[in-house]
Amino acid sequence: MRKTLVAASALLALAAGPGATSALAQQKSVKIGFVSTFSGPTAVIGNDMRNSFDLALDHIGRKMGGLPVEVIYEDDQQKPEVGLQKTQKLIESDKVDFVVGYIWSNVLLASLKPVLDSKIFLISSNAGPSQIAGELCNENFFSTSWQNDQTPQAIGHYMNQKGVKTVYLLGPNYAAGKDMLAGVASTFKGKVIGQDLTKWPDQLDFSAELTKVKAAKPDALFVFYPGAAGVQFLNQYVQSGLKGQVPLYTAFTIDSLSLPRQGENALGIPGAQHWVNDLPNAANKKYVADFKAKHKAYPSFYGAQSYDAVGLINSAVVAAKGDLTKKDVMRAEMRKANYQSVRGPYKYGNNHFPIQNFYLQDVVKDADGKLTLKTVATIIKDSQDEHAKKCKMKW
Amino acid sequence: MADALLRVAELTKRFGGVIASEGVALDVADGELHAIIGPNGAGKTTLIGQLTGEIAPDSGRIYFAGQDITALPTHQRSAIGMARSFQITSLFLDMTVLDNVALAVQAHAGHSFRFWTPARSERALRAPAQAALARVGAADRGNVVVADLSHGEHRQIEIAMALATRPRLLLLDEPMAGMGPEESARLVNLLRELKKEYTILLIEHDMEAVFALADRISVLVYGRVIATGTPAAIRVNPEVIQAYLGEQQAVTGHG
Amino acid sequence: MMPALSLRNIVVALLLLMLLLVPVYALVVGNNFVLSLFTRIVILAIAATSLNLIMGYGGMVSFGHAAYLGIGGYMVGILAYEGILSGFVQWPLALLVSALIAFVIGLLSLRTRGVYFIMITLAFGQMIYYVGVSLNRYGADDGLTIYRRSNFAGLLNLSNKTVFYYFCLLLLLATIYLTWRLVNSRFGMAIRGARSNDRRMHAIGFPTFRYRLTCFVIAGTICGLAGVLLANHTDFISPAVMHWTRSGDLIVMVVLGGMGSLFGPLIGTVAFLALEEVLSGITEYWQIIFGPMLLAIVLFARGGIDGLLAGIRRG
Amino acid sequence: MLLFVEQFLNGLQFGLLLFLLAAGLTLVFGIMDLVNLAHGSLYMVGAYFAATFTAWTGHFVGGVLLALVATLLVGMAVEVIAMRRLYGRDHLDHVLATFGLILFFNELVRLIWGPAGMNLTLPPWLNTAVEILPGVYYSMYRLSIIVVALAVATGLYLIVMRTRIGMLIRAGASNREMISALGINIKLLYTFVFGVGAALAGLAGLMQAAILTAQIGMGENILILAFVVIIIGGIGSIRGAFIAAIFVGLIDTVGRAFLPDILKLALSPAAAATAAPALSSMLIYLVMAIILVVRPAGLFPAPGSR
Repeated sequence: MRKTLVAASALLALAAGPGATSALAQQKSVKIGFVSTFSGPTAVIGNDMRNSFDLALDHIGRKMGGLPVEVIYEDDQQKPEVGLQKTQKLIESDKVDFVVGYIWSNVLLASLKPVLDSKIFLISSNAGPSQIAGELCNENFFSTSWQNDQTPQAIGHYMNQKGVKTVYLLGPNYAAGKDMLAGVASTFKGKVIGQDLTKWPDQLDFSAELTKVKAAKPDALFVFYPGAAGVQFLNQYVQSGLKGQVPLYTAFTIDSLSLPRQGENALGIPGAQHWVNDLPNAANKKYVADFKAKHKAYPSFYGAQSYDAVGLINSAVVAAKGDLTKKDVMRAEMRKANYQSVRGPYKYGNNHFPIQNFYLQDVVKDADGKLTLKTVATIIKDSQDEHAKKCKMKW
Repeated sequence: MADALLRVAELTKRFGGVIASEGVALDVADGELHAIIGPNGAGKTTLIGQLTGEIAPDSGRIYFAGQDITALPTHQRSAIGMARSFQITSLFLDMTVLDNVALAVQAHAGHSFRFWTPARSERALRAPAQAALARVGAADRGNVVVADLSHGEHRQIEIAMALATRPRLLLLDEPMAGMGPEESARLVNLLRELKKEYTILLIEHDMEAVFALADRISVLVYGRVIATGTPAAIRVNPEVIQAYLGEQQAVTGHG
Repeated sequence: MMPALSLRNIVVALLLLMLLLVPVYALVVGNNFVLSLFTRIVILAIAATSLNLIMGYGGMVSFGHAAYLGIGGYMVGILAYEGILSGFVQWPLALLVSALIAFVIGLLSLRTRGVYFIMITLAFGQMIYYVGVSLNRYGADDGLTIYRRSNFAGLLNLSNKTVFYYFCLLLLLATIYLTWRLVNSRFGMAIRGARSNDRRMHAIGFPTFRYRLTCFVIAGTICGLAGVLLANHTDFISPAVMHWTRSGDLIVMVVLGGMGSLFGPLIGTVAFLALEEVLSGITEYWQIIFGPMLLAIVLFARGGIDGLLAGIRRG
Repeated sequence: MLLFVEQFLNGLQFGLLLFLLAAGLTLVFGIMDLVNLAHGSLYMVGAYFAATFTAWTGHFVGGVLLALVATLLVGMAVEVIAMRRLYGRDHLDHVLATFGLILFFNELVRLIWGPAGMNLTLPPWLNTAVEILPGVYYSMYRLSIIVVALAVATGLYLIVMRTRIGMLIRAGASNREMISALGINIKLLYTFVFGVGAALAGLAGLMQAAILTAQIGMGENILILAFVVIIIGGIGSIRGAFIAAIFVGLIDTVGRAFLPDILKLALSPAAAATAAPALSSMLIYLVMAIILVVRPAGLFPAPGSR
């Protein structure tokens, strides 16, 4: 009887987690919760984000405004409700001061309400769904990445520059996929002669769609297939014999994480990005060099955005001189984007999404013969997303 | 002859090329104990399947108390008074004996869309079930889980369940299968008692029992009824003797 | 229900006591997450209990039961999105729709048996999942954030975490009580008979289809209620809760706790989520332990935890 | 027309791949009465083995053969260690136990090969397109999948219909007691059948790996489809699995290829664009539900199966 009681209270204590004991220890450190995907195939992305976040903390000596930094990483398993649950844990149990991370739009959207309800700063270092850029914009939400439409719009511009007249659009059937295709269509001046949305994430065989592309004979093919799907798509694009017939344009399909597995297939395929590993600013050079030295690989844009999140938070904590209750001071500082971003200087729009340049990237071989991404041109300068107009926030 | 309670006319059933029933005709008079015998593979199981509605015949008709029941589903045949015991014991193994029999009572005590009152405390279900158990001599076994019973007891419960549905006709499918001589003898006595109250269609291998109990016997061979008559008539029927030569030396043979 | 002082009854009593005291504990240590976690456990336990009704007592292994979580949740989410916040409208409508869909699925699925039944319920579950994915107006696979919880005209404030928790707990206990009444009633006996030996049920005169269908609808409706609660708890609903792996989780919870046992699903839900929590704390590769554990439970503890506690083997 | 030919081949190729997976599943199901959700894990293991062995030996065919043998051995080991204890148990027990195995295999693969997945690189002679009709080019590799799978299907048919082992297999599917009456070592037969099923799944997995790459969890979604196939075909029936697999493969491909255009005839373009992907995702499940409603035991119920 006694034993079971002990067991029951042990279960309770266990559920309570470490936060139960450290509830009052708050002011002695800056507590950051980091939510990303650390299990399943997309753990590759989460790990890259974590590695970059860690590296950035090392670069500032793991202290912000004199306070030590404590980070709690949580795995969202790429599931919205798990992400939500982990976010709630970070807020209610660990009592963090910042919540950072989020690869997936749907996980971010699910987790948004509890963070903002508790007036904690939420820094998205990847996901940028249109709702949060528009009507759901919030004074405590900041993005260090981009809004979903921006990158494909840049590609639309680029195709105009290349004189493309007809395009076929291909992407997965989920919100970001639809945003991407709509983004391209909004700036592309030629004709969209075909479009397919494929089942996500189940469908990995694109034979039927590629056959349709072949039959439609467009000037160009645009695709958005993030993560492993990008590897699989390129494989099939090449096997179908389309490479050489219909030029491919991409967004978030070729990055430093997928490139080693895409290999030669990716050579010469352009994409748009707000950050490329060879951007020639000092912060970026230090970041890429140290990352390569430590992890023997190039960082990805996911990593770069996470690296920047540390810079952004640090600027806020320093401005508030370590007094984390001064939310207004911290918010005002973050709005200035007053830190050394690895993408170079940028500004924040009224919706707290960056107004930034977009570059054309190409796949080339580096000095060691390793495949890497290279900036070819600036497609568009100081791009701001359309949804900012729908955001009522003014400052 | 009294009115036929069960009448089967020209019943035919084929499985692929195999004929299981061919123009079977059968009359079971009210109050009689009618036995069906036949060598293995004669189509007895198929016939009982059609009588209970588990197998749909290709052609032919089945009448019960004057009503055409050929297309009636199994549970409705039970509702109008046809009860059946299974050759291979088919009970609710994870329930107690009394629960088993009470379910059979419940099936005939109106619909079962009653969601609240505990069924195990309903006298209207338990008392008749207990009575049926007593009838087959298993009154003291009510609280035993069926899976823990012996084979012979299973056969008893089979019959108790059939009785609990308050039938007019009992279809007993080889009730003595797998029983020892002592158990068989007890069952023969029980059937002799039941015979006074119920019309019974008995399908049985045990010839001694059949000839001791039956008012009339039908002989099924290769899906056809080759003869129907009193035990005395069947015993001397040359066709029957012919059909059984391969299997048993003589129909009258003991054992 | 004899309150004998067996190990199993003591554990159940302690579990209930613990559930009653969770908000007190959360208050004392100032940690609301415990409350969130246990609210989730209680809600999932309602869903598991409803699955146990058809699976444990009725022998209908539904591999698409999570669909009703989504249906209940989406009814709340969609109505809230369209500006209808009254719980007096949302809840009955959600239950009604869950019941209707369960009726249609049951009507078609219950014609099949065994693995065919498992697979056809899976197919229907997946169809509903893809309906959720294609609801563009309601966020498609991004899901739908619910900005305001169901409003009960001041009678019940669901936004108060403690109130909401006790409300869910009350509904769980009501569900378990309902299950207890149900499975011991005439209806329950008919359902259990159909699970044990459907052929015999027909032979003794039961038209079992209608009872099994009714049971299927009751379970779907209760799971729809769990969906309503879940949506109000997370302020969010997405197709992900309807994915087939979620239905698999529910099955695991029921079997882990003990099929055909009243408190089994509750025990199973607590154990499932606690195991997940403990094991994932030990190693990132926690499923390499959890997987074989499931296998071991199947091989050596067929009655689940409840069966182990009761010290008897179930069929 | 040319479009149609090519889409037909796409569907055929996908269907045949499903058949390889479904064949093992339906054999194990029909003979041992075992629901094996972990069949998809063997598919995944085959893919990873092939990627590893081809990279290791530097030889595509050699690597593939090694991978097949390795998957066969893994399958037999799984049978001896775990599956053997599940025979005669409830189907629910099977679902649960093999669900546990899926989790185990996924984590094991992640532990061994990492989370990123692996490529299976094709040799140049497979990585091209061939002219199958005047003016119609088709992927050489997809064409070889069709050829290999057809050859395996024929071989399976011959084994099941013409040989002593096949007779045992057919006997097992319809009458479990008969095998033991024949004095055959059932344990050995079961281990063998399970191993062959595993190798077939591995073959499907490694062929798919060259197109889709080897990924953790790659077996789960396609496993559901393979189950759909054996359910539609009737459990235990190789012939049913074959026909149903081609059927499902074609429906899936044709749905993706032509549904948007078909829907445009009835709906506005915007409505068609949203409805088509949703409907084509549901299509297979819809078809399965309809078939089961009409024929509750599938199209070709195997004799003796319930």
